[in-house]
Amino acid sequence: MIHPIPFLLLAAVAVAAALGMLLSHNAVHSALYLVLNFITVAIFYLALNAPFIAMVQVTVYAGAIVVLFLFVIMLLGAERLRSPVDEVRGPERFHRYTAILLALVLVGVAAYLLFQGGVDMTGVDTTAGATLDASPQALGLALFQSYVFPFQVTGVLLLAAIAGVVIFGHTKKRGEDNA
Amino acid sequence: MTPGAIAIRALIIGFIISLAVITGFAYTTLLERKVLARLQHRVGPNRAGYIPIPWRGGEKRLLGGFMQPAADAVKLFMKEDPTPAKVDRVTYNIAPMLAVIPAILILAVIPWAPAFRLGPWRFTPYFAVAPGINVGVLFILAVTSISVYGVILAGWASNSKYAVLGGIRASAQMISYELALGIIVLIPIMMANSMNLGDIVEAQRPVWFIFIQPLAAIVFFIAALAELQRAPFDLLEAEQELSAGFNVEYAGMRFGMFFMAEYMKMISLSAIFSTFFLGGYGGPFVDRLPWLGFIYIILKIIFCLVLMIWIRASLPRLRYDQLMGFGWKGLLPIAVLNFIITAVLIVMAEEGTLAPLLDTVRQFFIG
Amino acid sequence: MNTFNLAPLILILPVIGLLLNGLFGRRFVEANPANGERLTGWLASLMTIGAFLVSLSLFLSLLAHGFEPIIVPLFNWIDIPSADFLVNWAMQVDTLSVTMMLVVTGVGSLIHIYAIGYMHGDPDFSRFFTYLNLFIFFMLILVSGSSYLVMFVGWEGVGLCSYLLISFWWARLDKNGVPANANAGRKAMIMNRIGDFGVILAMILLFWTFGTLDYQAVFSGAVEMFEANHMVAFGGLSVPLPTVLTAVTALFLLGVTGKSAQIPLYTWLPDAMAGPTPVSALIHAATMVTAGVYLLVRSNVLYEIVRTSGATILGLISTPNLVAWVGALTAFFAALIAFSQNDIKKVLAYSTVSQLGFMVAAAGSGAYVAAMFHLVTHAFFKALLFLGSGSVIHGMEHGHHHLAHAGHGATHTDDDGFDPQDMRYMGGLRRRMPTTFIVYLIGSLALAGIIPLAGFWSKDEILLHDQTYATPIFIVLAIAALGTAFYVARQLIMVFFGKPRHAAAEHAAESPALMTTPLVVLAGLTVFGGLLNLPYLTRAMAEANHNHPAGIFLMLESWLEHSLASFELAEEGILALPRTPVYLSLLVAGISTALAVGGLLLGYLVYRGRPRTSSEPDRLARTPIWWWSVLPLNSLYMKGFVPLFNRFSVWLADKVDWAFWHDFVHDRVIRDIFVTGAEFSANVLDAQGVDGVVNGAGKTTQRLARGLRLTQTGYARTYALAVLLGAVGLLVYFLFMAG
Amino acid sequence: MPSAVNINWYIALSSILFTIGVLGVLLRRNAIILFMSVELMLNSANLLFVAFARHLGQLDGQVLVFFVITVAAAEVAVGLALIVAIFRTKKSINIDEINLLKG
Repeated sequence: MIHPIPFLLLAAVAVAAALGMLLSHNAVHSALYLVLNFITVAIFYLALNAPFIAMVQVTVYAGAIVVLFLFVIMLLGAERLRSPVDEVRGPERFHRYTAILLALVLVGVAAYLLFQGGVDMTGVDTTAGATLDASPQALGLALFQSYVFPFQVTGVLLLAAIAGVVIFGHTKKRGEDNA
Repeated sequence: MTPGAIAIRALIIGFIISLAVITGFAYTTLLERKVLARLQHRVGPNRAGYIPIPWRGGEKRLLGGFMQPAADAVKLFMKEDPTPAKVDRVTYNIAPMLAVIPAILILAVIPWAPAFRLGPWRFTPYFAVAPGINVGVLFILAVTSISVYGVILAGWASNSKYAVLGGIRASAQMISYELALGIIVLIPIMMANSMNLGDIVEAQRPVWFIFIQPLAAIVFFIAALAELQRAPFDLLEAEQELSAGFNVEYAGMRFGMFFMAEYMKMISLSAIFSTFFLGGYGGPFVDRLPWLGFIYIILKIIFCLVLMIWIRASLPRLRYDQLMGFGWKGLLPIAVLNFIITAVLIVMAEEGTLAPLLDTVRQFFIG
Repeated sequence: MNTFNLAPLILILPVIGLLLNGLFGRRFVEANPANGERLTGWLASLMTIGAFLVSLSLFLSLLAHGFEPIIVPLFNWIDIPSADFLVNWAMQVDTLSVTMMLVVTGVGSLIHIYAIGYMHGDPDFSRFFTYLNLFIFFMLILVSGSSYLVMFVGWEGVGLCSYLLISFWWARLDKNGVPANANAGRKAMIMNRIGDFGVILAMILLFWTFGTLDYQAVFSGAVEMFEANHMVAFGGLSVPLPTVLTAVTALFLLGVTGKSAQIPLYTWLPDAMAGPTPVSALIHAATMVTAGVYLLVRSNVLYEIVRTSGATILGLISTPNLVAWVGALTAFFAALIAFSQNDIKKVLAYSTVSQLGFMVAAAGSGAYVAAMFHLVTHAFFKALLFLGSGSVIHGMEHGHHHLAHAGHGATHTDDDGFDPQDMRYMGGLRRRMPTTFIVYLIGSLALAGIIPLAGFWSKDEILLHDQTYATPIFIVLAIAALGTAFYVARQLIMVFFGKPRHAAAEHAAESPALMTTPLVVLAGLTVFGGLLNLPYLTRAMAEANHNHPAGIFLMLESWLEHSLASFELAEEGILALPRTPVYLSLLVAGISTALAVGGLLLGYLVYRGRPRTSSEPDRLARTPIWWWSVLPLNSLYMKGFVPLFNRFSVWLADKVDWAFWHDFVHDRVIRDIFVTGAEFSANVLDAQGVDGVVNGAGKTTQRLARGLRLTQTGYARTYALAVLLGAVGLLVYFLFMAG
Repeated sequence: MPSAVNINWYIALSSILFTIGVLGVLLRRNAIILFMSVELMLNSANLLFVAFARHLGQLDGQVLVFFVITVAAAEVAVGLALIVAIFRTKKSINIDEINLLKG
């Protein structure tokens, strides 16, 4: 799949970027860390023999979704809403500690499973993936043959999203007109 | 080839192309100034660097101004480069780089010439992402989609109202026109039945796609102009409204890098346009003399560049709402319709239903 | 590759439209009337257009795959293993169903677009389009189902939509304070139930006999049993198959008379004109009422088996012939009733009944392709006529509003008893509404059967077939065709020619482009529709081609014969399908053209310039004096036959049709029983029984909710935390405890 | 150190990224950053999908990622529109101030 050293380097970048997003005081910086994370993951996809997904990841996530985030942040001027280390009040403290505790449990479970031996790899031909035809053609055929119904449903979903966004934008404008 | 060899080859080719494009960028600025000047009945830069013709007493000069880019570069490097107060320092500094990098990256997948042999070495004069599986077109889309970051971050980080407005305008414009661009790109892909740019060029061997799909080519060219933010879509540089838009707070070489990004993107998009619609490196005798491909594609790029400059000299700037309206209500529907019709016709032709249908129609009217 | 997998989309698209419009349409329209109307209207239209495009792709796929029928299974609908009863919900994509799909969605799309203009400003705009999409959905289920049971779902569904749309303006009262629209809807519903009863019985018989309701299984089983002279056992009774099928086909005929408005169940259709005009065009002219014809054509194998076996009802008449006679008599009587109508839409309604009679007669006499051909062309020109009449009404209403607002005299207020649909108030509209006039003229001439418009070719094919099949039926149909031309001429003259007889007609205005564009498209289809099944020009040509389709000749036949199993079975000699060569017979074409032209001419002579005023009695009731001097024969006709005939047709219309059948049988007998039952269930069962339980449940829920409310903090984070807690808990449970 | 990483390494990386996303949702108060964290969680799931596609030699994992990306795009569009709408009325996108659901 990939040599451990580049893997660990990339993984370190990915985790650092994720943490940067989590801890950044400035929402724009959070967004930039998120882009870094996405691009690292895209490189993982390339290494995992998924070039199409890698390119889609960059185009959609980095090129569209995060730009949208930045757009909204700049529109609202919301980059410095409140830092994460503000004063902590009663119920919030409970929330925070519970959350961190549960997160630790989650990582702990994963670590436990991996030390138990991880995924059972007997009988799985791990070389098949390297020669798997993941070209856009193959992916397209899979999409339009086995997954044609989900594909249509996704189209409907996107249509619904467009309608929803238009309605949100629209009602506001009319409200302003009335005012 | 081993991965190491691929990496080394990529590095060498990348280095050569980057150098070539940086030089090309410099002379594109000169080309623009010269052509614009001619179109406006001026002479243009003719002082810096010339070859005097001695027997005319040094009055007549050859190649006047060919050192002008160097002079510009020196000027930009020598200028003071102040950083305004209260900018977001890190972002402010990386924004110009984020603008330049995608412009160069696009060129990574352009096929410059057919594969050829030179002595013992075999050259494939372009670098494919993920060797073996070609997603060259997707790579172009991915890179153009992240090229908006330089602009949007420069605008935001400058901590200036003009810059933010320019940045937001620029990003809205780029995102809008990228959609039409992305859809139009599908047409050459469908016609060539491949996402490999080499295959797309080869598919244009009998006839260039611009002749089969003139509408698509026009839409692509317009969307590319908007993506480049060149006239008549250069709103973010509308001096009257925004002074200079997102880069108003930049000076010196950091400003120069935005400048560079724009011209490099001109070259890259011209290269893409040539590849998709003008037959790429194709031309007479390319089969026998592969290196001719370089010349052909460069000629085509220069043709596109001159066209862009000409348009800049001829057309007035659009208003912002006209610009967005044109993108969403004009180009995008045309692109989608063109795409759907092309797809239907291709499928019908492959199914063999097109010919009988045309036959039936013909029988119906002619008998 | 083919697009058969897209077939479910044809049902999904209208559902999307109907859900969106049904759930949000009202809000859109209320929020912003102009844009909301455009949004809901175009949403519904686009879904129908989408369904049309899918039908088109199915059409192309069939073309590319040698017309072979395909069954697209969707899911198992009813599965009772113990009774060995399995109904698949599957779609039958064959040439017949695709023809219907194209007509339904194609004409439907045009009418949707038209309705955006027509329904403009109606407070229930979105409800209307929700119903329209619901109708398209059910109609497509009807035509696409691969078994009788699935078809029956659509059959009932379109009945429901018909009811909803006829009584669309249910709150409107007529002059006597009677909710006429609601009553009309109820009548349609109840009449159709009688026919549906027949269909249900027929299906039970079919299932008893064959153990399945799938078309293909039923038809192949029927042919096998017929060849083997199989006896069907009903308890101890053993009955030959043709007898069973006689019962089945007769019961189907009952359903057809209900759905396709044939004698004796036709009376609901004229009343159905209470609905909005696009509904009349879509449901009560072009699509739903042809469902009966579709059922006949779909069941062609069953009818042909009965015909071949010679089985009859009580030794009197075999069911196919009964069908033919019912159709022919309906065509005849409805044409006569149309003479005495003054409401522009009622004329068209009786005309529809009459034309449906033609189709049913054609199907009964074995000319299935001709029936379908007439179905298609009729869909074109009758939709055109209805939409055109809608445009006329719209124009008249516009003129009337114009008057009321301009204050032209105090008499022209909204409550002066003016009826925009009454032809006596019209006249001279050809100048005020030129586009409408031209397309209406095209539609009318097609209806009258003037060469080379679509109606001529399809009607001629039916007449040609019946001329050789059964001369009496041919004669009845020919007279009906004469009557058709006559009332067409009467209507044209009363509406478009002469002088305006009411101030509203003087100020009528042309309808908006949104309404006239579909009209023009339909007019184009009406002009060129005949090319669909162009007959051979001479008998020699037909025989040279062995009466088989070739080239541009008989395209519809070459298309449909892949769905009509009896064609193949007839060639194998198993069934005796009466087939006549299809060519342009000079005799029949001459007769029909002569009848059409004669009818038009007669109408012109009788109604030229009449009536002069809106209160002048109908011309047929009077005897002009100058006829004596010009043509004694005509005066004989006017003196002798016309009054008699007029009285007969008025009697038919007033007494038999209206007083006895409409008022007494339906309004008294059937409705009263229904109303009593409904009142019992509403006042006793619902108010006392069901409500008690429901209210109790509601109170309990309220009490519980008051307690549980306290757990809601309102912080998104609390909820997210709860989700995470649950997720981690489940993970730990499954990993460590459940293993 | 093994010569190549196997699927378990990806599971570890993916769960770490996922946990960071979860923490982002639970700890941050800026609604936009909340959304970013959700994207991060989706992304970690995607990574695992692709890794398993490679591991099992089947394309289905990549197809699913394609769907996830599409749905994520729709979700972000609607979510951000919601945030903008809320900001216009409440002048804040602090999710702690959005508690109209309180019982």
